[in-house]
Amino acid sequence: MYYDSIVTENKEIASAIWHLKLKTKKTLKAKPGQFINLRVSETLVPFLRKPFSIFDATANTVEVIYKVTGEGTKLLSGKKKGEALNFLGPLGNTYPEVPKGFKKVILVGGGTGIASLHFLAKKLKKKGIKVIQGARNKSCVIHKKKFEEYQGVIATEDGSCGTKGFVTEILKTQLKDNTLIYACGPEQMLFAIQKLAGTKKNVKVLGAFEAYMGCGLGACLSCVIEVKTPKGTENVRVCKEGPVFDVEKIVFSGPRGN
Amino acid sequence: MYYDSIVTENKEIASAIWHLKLKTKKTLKAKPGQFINLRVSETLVPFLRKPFSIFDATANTVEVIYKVTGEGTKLLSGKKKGEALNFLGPLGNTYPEVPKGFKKVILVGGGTGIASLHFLAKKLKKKGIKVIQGARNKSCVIHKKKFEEYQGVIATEDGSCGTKGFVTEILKTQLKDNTLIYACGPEQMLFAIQKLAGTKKNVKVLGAFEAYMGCGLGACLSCVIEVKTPKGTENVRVCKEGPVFDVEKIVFSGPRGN
Amino acid sequence: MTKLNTTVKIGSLELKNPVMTASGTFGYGLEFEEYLDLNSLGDIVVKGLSLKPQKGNKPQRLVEVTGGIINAIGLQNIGVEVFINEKLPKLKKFKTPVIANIYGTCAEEYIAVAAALANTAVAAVEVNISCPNVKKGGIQFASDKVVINEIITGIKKVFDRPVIIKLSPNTGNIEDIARACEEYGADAVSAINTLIGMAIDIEKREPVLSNIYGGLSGPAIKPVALAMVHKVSKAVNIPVIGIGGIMNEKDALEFLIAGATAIQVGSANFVDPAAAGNVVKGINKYMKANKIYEVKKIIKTLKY
Amino acid sequence: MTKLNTTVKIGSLELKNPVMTASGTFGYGLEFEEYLDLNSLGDIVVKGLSLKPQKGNKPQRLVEVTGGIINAIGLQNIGVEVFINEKLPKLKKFKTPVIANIYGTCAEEYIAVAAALANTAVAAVEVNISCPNVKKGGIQFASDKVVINEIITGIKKVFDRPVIIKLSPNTGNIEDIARACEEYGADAVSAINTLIGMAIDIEKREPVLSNIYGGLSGPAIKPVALAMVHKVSKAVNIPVIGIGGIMNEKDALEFLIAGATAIQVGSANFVDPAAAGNVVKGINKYMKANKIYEVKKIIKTLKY
Ligand SMILES: Cc1cc2nc3c(=O)[nH]c(=O)nc-3n(C[C@H](O)[C@H](O)[C@H](O)COP(=O)(O)OP(=O)(O)OC[C@H]3O[C@@H](n4cnc5c(N)ncnc54)[C@H](O)[C@@H]3O)c2cc1C
Ligand SMILES: Cc1cc2nc3c(=O)[nH]c(=O)nc-3n(C[C@H](O)[C@H](O)[C@H](O)COP(=O)(O)OP(=O)(O)OC[C@H]3O[C@@H](n4cnc5c(N)ncnc54)[C@H](O)[C@@H]3O)c2cc1C
Ligand SMILES: Cc1cc2nc3c(=O)[nH]c(=O)nc-3n(C[C@H](O)[C@H](O)[C@H](O)COP(=O)(O)O)c2cc1C
Ligand SMILES: Cc1cc2nc3c(=O)[nH]c(=O)nc-3n(C[C@H](O)[C@H](O)[C@H](O)COP(=O)(O)O)c2cc1C
Ligand code: FES
Ligand code: FES
Repeated sequence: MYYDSIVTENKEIASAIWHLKLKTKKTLKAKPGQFINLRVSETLVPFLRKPFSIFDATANTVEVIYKVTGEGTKLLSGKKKGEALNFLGPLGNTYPEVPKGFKKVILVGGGTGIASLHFLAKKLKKKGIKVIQGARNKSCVIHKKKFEEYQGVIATEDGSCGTKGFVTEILKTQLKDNTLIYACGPEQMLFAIQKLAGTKKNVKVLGAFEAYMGCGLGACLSCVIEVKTPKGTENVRVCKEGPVFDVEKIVFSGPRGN
Repeated sequence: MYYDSIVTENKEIASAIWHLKLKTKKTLKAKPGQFINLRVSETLVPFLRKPFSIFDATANTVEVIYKVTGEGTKLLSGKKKGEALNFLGPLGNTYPEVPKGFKKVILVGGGTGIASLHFLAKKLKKKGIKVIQGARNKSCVIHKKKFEEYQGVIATEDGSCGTKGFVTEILKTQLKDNTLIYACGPEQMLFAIQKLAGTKKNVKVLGAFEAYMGCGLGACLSCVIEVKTPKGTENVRVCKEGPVFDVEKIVFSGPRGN
Repeated sequence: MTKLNTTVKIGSLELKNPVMTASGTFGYGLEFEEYLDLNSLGDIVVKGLSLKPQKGNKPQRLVEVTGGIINAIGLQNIGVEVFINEKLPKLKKFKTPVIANIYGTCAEEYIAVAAALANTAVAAVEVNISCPNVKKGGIQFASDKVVINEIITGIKKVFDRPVIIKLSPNTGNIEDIARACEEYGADAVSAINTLIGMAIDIEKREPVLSNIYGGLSGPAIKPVALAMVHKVSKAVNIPVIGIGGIMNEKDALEFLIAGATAIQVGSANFVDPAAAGNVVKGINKYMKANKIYEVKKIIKTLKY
Repeated sequence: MTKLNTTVKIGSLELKNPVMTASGTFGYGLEFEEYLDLNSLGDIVVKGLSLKPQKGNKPQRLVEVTGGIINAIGLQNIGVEVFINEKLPKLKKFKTPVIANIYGTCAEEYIAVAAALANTAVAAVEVNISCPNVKKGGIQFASDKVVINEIITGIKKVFDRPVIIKLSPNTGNIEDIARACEEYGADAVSAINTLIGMAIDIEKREPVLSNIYGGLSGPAIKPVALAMVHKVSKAVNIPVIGIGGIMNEKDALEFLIAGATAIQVGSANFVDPAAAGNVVKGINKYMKANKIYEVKKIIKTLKY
């Protein structure tokens, strides 16, 4: 769906990481894992819309957390309260509900990947979950307070906040048989988690992937990811069949893919 | 020269016509007829800088009057107080001083062409001048009040303000032998004035021309205008040798040139 | 009020208006259903089809550049059979004709794809002899008149509706190739496909696209496309379909004035999924405002 | 701190760094004196010179498009004699070598311009066989190997410093032409000149440029230029000078990595008259940050 929204807040909440809140007139129905495809400019530069995971949403609001990495996000960070922004969404699939047979649920987010897990945690709240957030260092930690509600713990690469090391350091100590992991972050992280999952019985990793998107609508076939099939592999669209996949079924694309 | 300036005011003063005020840290020295070449965007769209005549200037301020005609001026109209804008300038030559032998001085401006004549009128003030402003209709008249200081009269095409018709209607009634006319506006207007000038003795028209500019610095040769020379004609640069020329010496480019 | 006549003809195919969608930028049409009225379009051109399903290139397949994108999808597609069985039936509920963009690695394959489409609802084929993103076929054929002749002649034997040849801009002689297409029996030509382009990741010192090169599209190529469409439309008498960086009705009108009988909206669909529909509306509005009641009075009217 | 070595060689000409200005976008250099230190540049390439002064095309000569401009200046210039007598003496006060971009309507004229420059301070000639904005010469030579041979051989006889051939992108075989230039004795090739483009005024139904077509430049053409520079640098062993849409040091580095020995800053000079100087500074900064002390360790290092 096509939404004309208004910026209600746009502020830097961590180092180069911003929290954007939008309100819409037309109502929307968003689910955790889904994303919006945001037009950040009135001109033709940047050309493409920019996809961002939904951090939170109600019938008339959407929030995203974004990192300033390039021209588009830089322009976005200049948007002021009251400015109009158009987005398409909610797009993509959602994190599947916790299937039967899992005793523990852990959410693992790396970098801005924590955004979609916030929305998920909020929805799963009652079910007793744990959230692990990975960040480069203290200044990159996102909404530490908010995540404490969900038993949030933090791993930083330099140890400046929480445990030192990657999220897998914490996960290692927490992982038990029959655990469902919801994860979002760099591909490398998702596969590291999948590897760890293999060390226990009945651990499933449902991961939200990123891919370079042209349209976000399933039309351009830019955003594909290689999925194992009975006959071999096939390329499926992150924007349509994803972004959430069973990580076990995904072929790691290695350093060349990104 | 290269100036980083700050918007101190940017407001619509007539129908689609805006008044922009900039302040600079570095001092500048501007003369009537000169222009600035303004970067209206942080991105590469629009690509070129946009030239605007100087409406007024002091050592640390520049003002321009612009009409919203396309993407660049539209973006410019969105600039708010406090935003940074970079410009090159002052560029081009100035209106020559009133030569000996002229008894009367009339300034004729069409549309936003009135801008550079405001600056000129301010400088010539003491010398007793008359300003004729041409506009499509009442809603397009620029700073009526301000021009009253300089014996400003107005011609509108539909007669909704001042005399009905083109500026030449008023000029006709005012024109005497030995008059110097400073003019700025559409090419057609400049040549209509020149034609009128021919009906009297010793009337000189010094007109500021516009031309599509690539660089504003004399480097690209986009902005040329055909000037009569003893040997025939040659193409000279409006941004460097102009924008002010003796209209008599210019070859009317007709409907194809603009 | 006088009614607008916006119909145009591409060979025997009459379109209710000159606005199509460009292959590869509009999926199979259905992805855009919620954003615009598919019935309002003159035509839908679907993603390039080959005989067998294709996996396409490895990611990264697309990258944004100033005023456009470079793509190297590599013609991933479901294959002509699956298209006929699964997509075409869904497209039939719309009144808008569907053009199949087809592609092969040799003349025989092109002809086989066209043959497979012969008894379907497909209204025409657009033959992609110009895709820069595949190893075989595609661009290498773009300037080979012998193969072009084989392809056109072969398709005309097995497929009785209009055959459109999509021209490559990566050549010094696009008019020449267009003239050859006309001579060999093409019903129309479309121009342009993407320009060969490249982007480099300076940190990794690697091409951004795994395929090294890709095809540049979007407003960045509009001036080039417009010049080529103007030249081609002077060179041939068959209809020319203008493509390249069309974002809105103003761009579309430039192409029509330059000589295009119809136009395709491509990368613009990514910026605004309603773009093609807006171009239709915009042209109608322009016609009314200017009291032009036949779109044919716009086509090829450039004064110079 | 280790000193940076940014020198590169174009034939026998050593440049202190690989950053040049593109012909036609930097006037005669002097126009930019107040915006940047002309001594900081690797080289200045001046506006195309012909044997006699040229008036150029009628206005409108230039128009802005998405991500760039289209120009049809038509090679207005003061002629080689006036250049030598009036401009060159002023340029001599700078340490930066000056390259003359030259142009003619036939091989003889090209050779005559080069001959006129033989005993001047000009460090090299860049031969424009690819300007799309003039009726004779220019682009029609761009793919004519016989004429190219004549021009190169002729100039080499009368002019003893490096001869650079500027290649046209409006061809399907730029590598082929580059190889021919190398074979005929060119010391380097530069790529690319502008792409043929067009814009139409839909209200007047006229081309915006009086010349109908013009040359597209600016970031819009960068992906095309980069792909061509990459291809050409694989095809020849002489240095390749990369041109096309370079706005900053990042763009410049892409070209160097792709295989360019030097680069030219063109339309960017209009956006920011200090652009070329900023590219020099930016490359130095990048080298220091990445501990690369020789610019040659960047050139042609693309991994793929
Ligand atoms: C489904 C999905 C959800 C996402 N959610 C978030 C989020 O919640 N918060 C957040 O900060 N970012 C998120 N991203 C990434 C975000 O879209 C990019 O960071 C953004 O588009 C960069 O735009 P830019 O113009 O600033 O950068 P560019 O200048 O375009 O690029 C800067 C860097 O970002 C990379 N990049 C560009 N586009 C994408 C893309 N589509 N996917 C991945 N990397 C890209 C480029 O390769 C480049 O290295 C998400 C991406 C996807 C596909
Ligand atoms: C020396 C000089 C002084 C000028 N002073 C003023 C001024 O004081 N106030 C004012 O409103 N305008 C002035 N102009 C015109 C102004 O530069 C253009 O209106 C502006 O650049 C249009 O930018 P845009 O992106 O909005 O329009 P675009 O979308 O680029 O074009 C809209 C229309 O404006 C015309 N245009 C574009 N560039 C120029 C140009 N360089 N010269 C003339 N027409 C152009 C186009 O042909 C087109 O028809 C001046 C131009 C020159 C050369
Ligand atoms: C992502 C993408 C995929 C494309 N796939 C095809 C294709 O399968 N077949 C084809 O003939 N053209 C294909 N094209 C080219 C377009 O149809 C069109 O010719 C080109 O993009 C120029 O138009 P534009 O600038 O409006 O996008 C593709 C273009 C893009 C951007
Ligand atoms: C206004 C203008 C004038 C030009 N004049 C010449 C010229 O005289 N000779 C020439 O070889 N190239 C000329 N060019 C081409 C540039 O040198 C350069 O090859 C081209 O603009 C691409 O680089 P850019 O995208 O960085 O501008 C001109 C370009 C522009 C924009
Ligand atoms: S982004 Fe276009 S198909 Fe997924
Ligand atoms: S605008 Fe470039 S020479 Fe005048």
